[in-house]
Amino acid sequence: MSTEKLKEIILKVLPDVDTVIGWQEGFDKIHITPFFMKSPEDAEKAVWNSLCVQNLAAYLPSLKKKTAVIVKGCDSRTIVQYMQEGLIDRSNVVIIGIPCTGVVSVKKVLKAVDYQPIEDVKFSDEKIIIKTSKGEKTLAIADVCPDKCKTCQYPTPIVYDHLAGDPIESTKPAESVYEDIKEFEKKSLEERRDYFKNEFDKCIRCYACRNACPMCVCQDSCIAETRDPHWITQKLSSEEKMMFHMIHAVHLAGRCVECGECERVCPMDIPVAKLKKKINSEMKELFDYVPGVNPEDKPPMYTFNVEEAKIKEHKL
Amino acid sequence: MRVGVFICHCGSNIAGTVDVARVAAEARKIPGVAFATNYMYTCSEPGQDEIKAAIKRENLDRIVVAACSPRMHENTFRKTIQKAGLNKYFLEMANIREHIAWIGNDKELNTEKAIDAVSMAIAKVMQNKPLHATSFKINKRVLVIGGGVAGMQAALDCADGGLDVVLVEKSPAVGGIMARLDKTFPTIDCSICILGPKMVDVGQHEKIKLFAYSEIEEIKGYIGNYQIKIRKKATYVDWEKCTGCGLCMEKCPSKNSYDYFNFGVAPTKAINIPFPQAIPKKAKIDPNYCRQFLKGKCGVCAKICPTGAINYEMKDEIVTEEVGAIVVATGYGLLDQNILTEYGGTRYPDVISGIQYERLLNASGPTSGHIERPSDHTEPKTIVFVSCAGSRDKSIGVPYCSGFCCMYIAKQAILTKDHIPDSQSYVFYMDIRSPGKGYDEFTRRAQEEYGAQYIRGRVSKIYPKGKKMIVRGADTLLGTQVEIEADLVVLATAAIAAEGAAEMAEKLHISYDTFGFYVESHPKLRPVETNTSGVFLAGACQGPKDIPSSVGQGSAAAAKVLSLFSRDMLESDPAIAQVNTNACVGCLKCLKTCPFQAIVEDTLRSGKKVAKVIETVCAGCGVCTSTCPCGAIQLQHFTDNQLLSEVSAICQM
Amino acid sequence: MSDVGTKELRIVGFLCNWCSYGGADTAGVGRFKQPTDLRIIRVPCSGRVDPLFVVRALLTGADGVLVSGCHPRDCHYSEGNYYARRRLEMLRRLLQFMGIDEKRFHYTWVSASEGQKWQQVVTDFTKQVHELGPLHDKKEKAD
Amino acid sequence: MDALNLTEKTDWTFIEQFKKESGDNPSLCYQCGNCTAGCPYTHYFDYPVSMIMRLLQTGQKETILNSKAIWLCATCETCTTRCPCEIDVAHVMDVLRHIARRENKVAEKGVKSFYDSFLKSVKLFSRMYEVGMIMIYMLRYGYMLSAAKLGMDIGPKFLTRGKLSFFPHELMGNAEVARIFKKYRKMEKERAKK
Amino acid sequence: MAEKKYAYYSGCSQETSSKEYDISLRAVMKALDVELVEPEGWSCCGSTPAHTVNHVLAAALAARNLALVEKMNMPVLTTPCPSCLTAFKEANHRMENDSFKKDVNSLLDNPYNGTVDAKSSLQIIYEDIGLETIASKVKYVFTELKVAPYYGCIMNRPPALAKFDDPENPIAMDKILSALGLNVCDFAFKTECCGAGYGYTKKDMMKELTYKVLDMARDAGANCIAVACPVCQMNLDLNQKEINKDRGSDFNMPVIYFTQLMGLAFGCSPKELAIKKLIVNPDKLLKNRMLKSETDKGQDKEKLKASA
Repeated sequence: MSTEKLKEIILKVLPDVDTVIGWQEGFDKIHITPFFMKSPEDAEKAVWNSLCVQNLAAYLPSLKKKTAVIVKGCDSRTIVQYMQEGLIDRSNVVIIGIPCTGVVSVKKVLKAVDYQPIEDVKFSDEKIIIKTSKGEKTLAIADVCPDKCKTCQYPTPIVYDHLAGDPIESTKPAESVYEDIKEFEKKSLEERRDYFKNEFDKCIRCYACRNACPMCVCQDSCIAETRDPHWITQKLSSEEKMMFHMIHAVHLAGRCVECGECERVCPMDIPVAKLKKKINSEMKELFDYVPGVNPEDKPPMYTFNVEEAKIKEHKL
Repeated sequence: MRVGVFICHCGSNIAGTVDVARVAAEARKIPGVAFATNYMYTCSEPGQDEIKAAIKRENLDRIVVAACSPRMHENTFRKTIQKAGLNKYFLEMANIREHIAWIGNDKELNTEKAIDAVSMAIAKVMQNKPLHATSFKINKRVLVIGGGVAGMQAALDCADGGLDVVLVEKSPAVGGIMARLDKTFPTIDCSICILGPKMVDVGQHEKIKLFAYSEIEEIKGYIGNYQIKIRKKATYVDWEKCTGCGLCMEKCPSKNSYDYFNFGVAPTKAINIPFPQAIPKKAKIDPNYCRQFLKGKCGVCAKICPTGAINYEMKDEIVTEEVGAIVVATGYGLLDQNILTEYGGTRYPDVISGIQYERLLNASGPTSGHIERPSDHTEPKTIVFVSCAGSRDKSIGVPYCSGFCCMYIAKQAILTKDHIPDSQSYVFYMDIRSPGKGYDEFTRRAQEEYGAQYIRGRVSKIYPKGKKMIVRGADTLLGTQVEIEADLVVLATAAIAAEGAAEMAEKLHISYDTFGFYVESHPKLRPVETNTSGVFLAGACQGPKDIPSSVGQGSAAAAKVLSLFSRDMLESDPAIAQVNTNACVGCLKCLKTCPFQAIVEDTLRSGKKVAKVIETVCAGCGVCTSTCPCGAIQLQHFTDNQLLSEVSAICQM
Repeated sequence: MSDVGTKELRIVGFLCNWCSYGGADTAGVGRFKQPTDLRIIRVPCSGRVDPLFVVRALLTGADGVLVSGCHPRDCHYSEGNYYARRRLEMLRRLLQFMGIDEKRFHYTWVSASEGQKWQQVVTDFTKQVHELGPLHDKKEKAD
Repeated sequence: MDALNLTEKTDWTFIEQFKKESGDNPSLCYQCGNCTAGCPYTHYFDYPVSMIMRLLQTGQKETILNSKAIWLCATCETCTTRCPCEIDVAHVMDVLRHIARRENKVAEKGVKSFYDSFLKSVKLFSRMYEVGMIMIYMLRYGYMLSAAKLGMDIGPKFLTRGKLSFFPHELMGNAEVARIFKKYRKMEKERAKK
Repeated sequence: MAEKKYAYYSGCSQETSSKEYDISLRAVMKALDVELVEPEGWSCCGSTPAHTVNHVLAAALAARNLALVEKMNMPVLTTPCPSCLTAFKEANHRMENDSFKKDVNSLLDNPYNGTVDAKSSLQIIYEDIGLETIASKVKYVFTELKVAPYYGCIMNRPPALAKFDDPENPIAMDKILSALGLNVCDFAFKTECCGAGYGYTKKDMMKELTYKVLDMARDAGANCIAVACPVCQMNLDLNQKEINKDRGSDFNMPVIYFTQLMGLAFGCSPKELAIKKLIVNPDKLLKNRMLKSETDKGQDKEKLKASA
């Protein structure tokens, strides 16, 4: 899955589309940014490595013209979910898939090098070598990857028109996906309540998590900011912060594709995705549903069964 | 904003356990409240006048009435404030009677609770917006589903009232169960003789368009404007050409077709006219038995038909009709005897169901009215009737009483004696249910004049011994087990919901109970209405019924339709969903969850894709509002802000 | 009611207009005595109940929330309660995860004729919430 | 005969005791008589099954506990299978026997002795051992003659076919089985104290 | 290695008075390649006498055996005897209640967790092995036999507990016997009680009921009865002479275990199936047997004739 192969595909696709969305180098070696390619010259600058963290699929619903997008396995679930919800016209999208063995959490890398300015970044099999003024540091990618990569079930995109590389199978057991949720549930009610209170209290309501979320379709109409309806006030209290995160979680019920963008962009390091992951684990349990996996599925909150096999009436 | 608050004493109903004066005093303290008072009977005429006067005097623009349940008097007070010049949606009611005064004795706690209830109503009314109904035209045609006696009655009454009627009947002829009965209780008059003229009327009435052997495929629309798709099932006979001469039936070589009309008492031909009085009197081929269909060769009927009506290539046809109201008269079904394994199920030919016996008694039935045992065609001398064969039996899911069996068993016992004077009938019963005019006297006659032996107890087992059927039951009055050596056993099988009742209810959007019977709008005061406006019920589809009740309901449903159609325009309820196109992002999740398909995709002039509500279809459930992530679609009168204001009125930390 | 004891707690009920609100009316007409903690908000259908109303109530002062609609198959709008069932079941599990005891939230089905069942639901749920005590430290919030 | 004064003679405590112990609700019975109609033993009963149900509904404790019917029920389950009200009638009869035993009211001593002998044999030999059981039964019931006749009826036919062994199977008693009976007695005693 | 394997509980009667049931069942299972494993040290299930005394005691006597099977890590226990079956099913059912379970386990040395399903051997043969397999094993067809299939009262009752076949008109044995190529009569008294429970204590009562069953079987045109319950077998087989004496009837109707009939059809020798242990001698009826292949041919011939 070399960058060369990717460029080849981009060049092949370009004449058919308005834009190809990929990645390019950012302001320093460790920051890669999204890249909207229009010409063969642009294509030359395209980059693919473990620092290509952004979920580029998130741009699709807002684009009208035919677009090609480069996606990792995890990002492809966003597209599948868009298809389920009818948010994109599949015939208007060209998907370039990239098999991926895991990306790097920039936050974790920066922490590992004590937030020193990065001078250079190199990769050598499954390792990342960071050069700062204090010298070189070699980190195993597995040690600095985001949590989602540790239990990744879809290293190869679920949907694609072109694949830059050979498909790879997941090596992670499927049961591992929600292990952290199960682990967390071992805490007492009080511990959990305190945990979320403390975490959400850190929130500065910058809405970065929402803005980065590919499934937050409301954009400027988000009810966290409207007066009609007026769901939450501007008061900076624990309750209002909690309310905001509950809105985000409930609106994503049965839709969160676990791309992790919300947590990646959170400036306060709040585990924003935890509630959504919990809901996902319940969607699996209740409806045997996993978001963003099968384009034919119906999101469970928008449908029902007259007899629900797994929902039992609760006794008082 | 100037809110007026009226606290009702309801005599001592409320004032007895709520300090109404204090509630009014507390209400006065709430910002926005300009006037608050308490009154003895707010719903009385002087009470309403008081509200109207206060609106004028105090210049009030919103009203809260704290009284009984809004389900009781919301409409009353809406009209009151409307008369005083306010939009009727500027009214809120606080239910301080049913939900407070009547369910607790602690006056202190009740008063606190009432203050909260009033605060919530005040908070909400301040969020209320004026709403205006729009009116639309009614299509004054009516669809009647089911051509049994109830459906025919409804159809004839509507047609005589000048309405165009579309009557859809599933089977090849109208008449339903009643057309199969021999005589009717308690007058012993011939069933088909009294029903026949009605059937003819239905067939000939210029206002009635009859679709026999047809089913409802799809129902779309709303009160005043329904679009109905009707599936005309293939009969393989062109009914335009068929004269009902019956030649085909005579010559048809497939003699072993199942006879639906006679409940399988005897076989019929693969091409048949169900019974001599059938309306329409047309032939129909049963492809499950027809040699042409099974073996690809025969064609006797096609050759013999003098008008060339036979068409083996015929396909189902879908036609569309537009109507403004629907009468559902789909009738009932009978329990499958096979479930009753202790009675042999259908193992023993001489254990038959009541309706089958009815066909044996009937002069136009397969035995020309001679009672004979299905097994050997001999005349039975000892006949045992078993009531509650499945009815009142929780263990098979029929806990209810089928209602009419006691009566028809008495009738059959009487008729049996008439047919076979030296016969003896036995009737096993648990209770005799005969609460109609002349009904109980009738069951007495069966015993007193016709000598039927009534045995109080259930039958436990029926089995053959030699040529006899042994019926083993209990006589609980004697306190013993009894056995009867019978020649024929007749089971009064339970009345159950018609086949496909649930699917039909889904198409109609009406509710049905766990047994599949349709649920009326109110068990006492709205017996033929459903919760879907424009859809009415008649007959046994609502629950087991005898003929007079079914006819009564048919007429009642017709009266409802005629009264509905006495207007030219209908007003739509403005408490429906409304889209804020500025906020709508066009994700169309609301479209997916709307139970009424009342939401469609729309494109604004700007090219923006948004959701759009079809006002006349929206029923106002609000599922869309709780689906929409951006609050762009709001159910009027129950908007997010209105409900949130109620929440905040009581949840303040 | 005496068996509940202690001070009243705040319980918010969302009742559908056609079944459960009617059921509560029926209970009233039958004079079926109930604890007084419950405050009822009338909604057209349980399908109208956005789970976020429940969240909002629990976050801003309610100690318990009750949602009641028509029995499955009996929804006045045919399907509203089916959506409610999925949403509210999801919410119930989420609340427990967040550290809000799932017993503080109950959703159920009561028809307009089930006055006695309504009495039972209110009595039992109020008792259940009282067993858990107040959700919020009211004193702290008073400042 | 005087009228049965139901105000005085309805034993409500008995009804409640029965309900609690059995978990069955006699009020479910609407007296259709199906149990009586199906019961193979009705002709031997002093009260047909449906009557037992009715006596139970009206709290006629003495009549029920002194009845032969509750002992002659063989638990063939016909009544339970056919009851339209889903009452486990055979279970009702079982629980009535339990109560009758406790209250020392046994109208059919022979039947009870047979059951006791059977269990005694199980306690001793851990499996039902027919010769042993019959011997215990004969001793207990005291009808040496009829029992000997019984033995004579069956004995020859069985012995010639190797169907009766005079010695119990190789597993001569099992301590755990005996302990079950011992612990059960203790449990019963403690219950009685309460 | 056998294809299927079950824990097997023969029951006390099968050790003595009904040995032939056990013997023939084992022979048939062997022929069907099913392994039966007996739990070591099994004891009486408690049967009817125990539940007339106390339900906890009854469940404990049954559960002791289920616990043995649980320890063997086997999910299903099969028993030929309907009485034992009912005892096990009742114990399982009642022990779904936690406090009842606690009481029962307090009487046991080794607690039982309720994980063993009890099924009759008839059910295993009908459902797990299946008619096709049975038919494929048939070697001989006994043309003289006209069989009334008799299930006894509690094989399928109460339905909520049995969860197998119809309680009023069961058909499992009918179908098995038909699969053996036998002539099966439509018998109305398949599940009527034969009165065996009172064989010792109320003989007259028992004889009356037994007479009815025999009479109905004869009425149905049967010349023998196939049974699945050891107590019924003993009762119907043993008392015919006495009933004849009392009533002047002339019953001489062999009462044969359905497993014996299966064994005979599969080609087992009468000795392997302990046919000799039956009291009413069936030898005369068993004399005429045909190779199945021949009967098939016969049928083919008839078909040919018919088509010609």
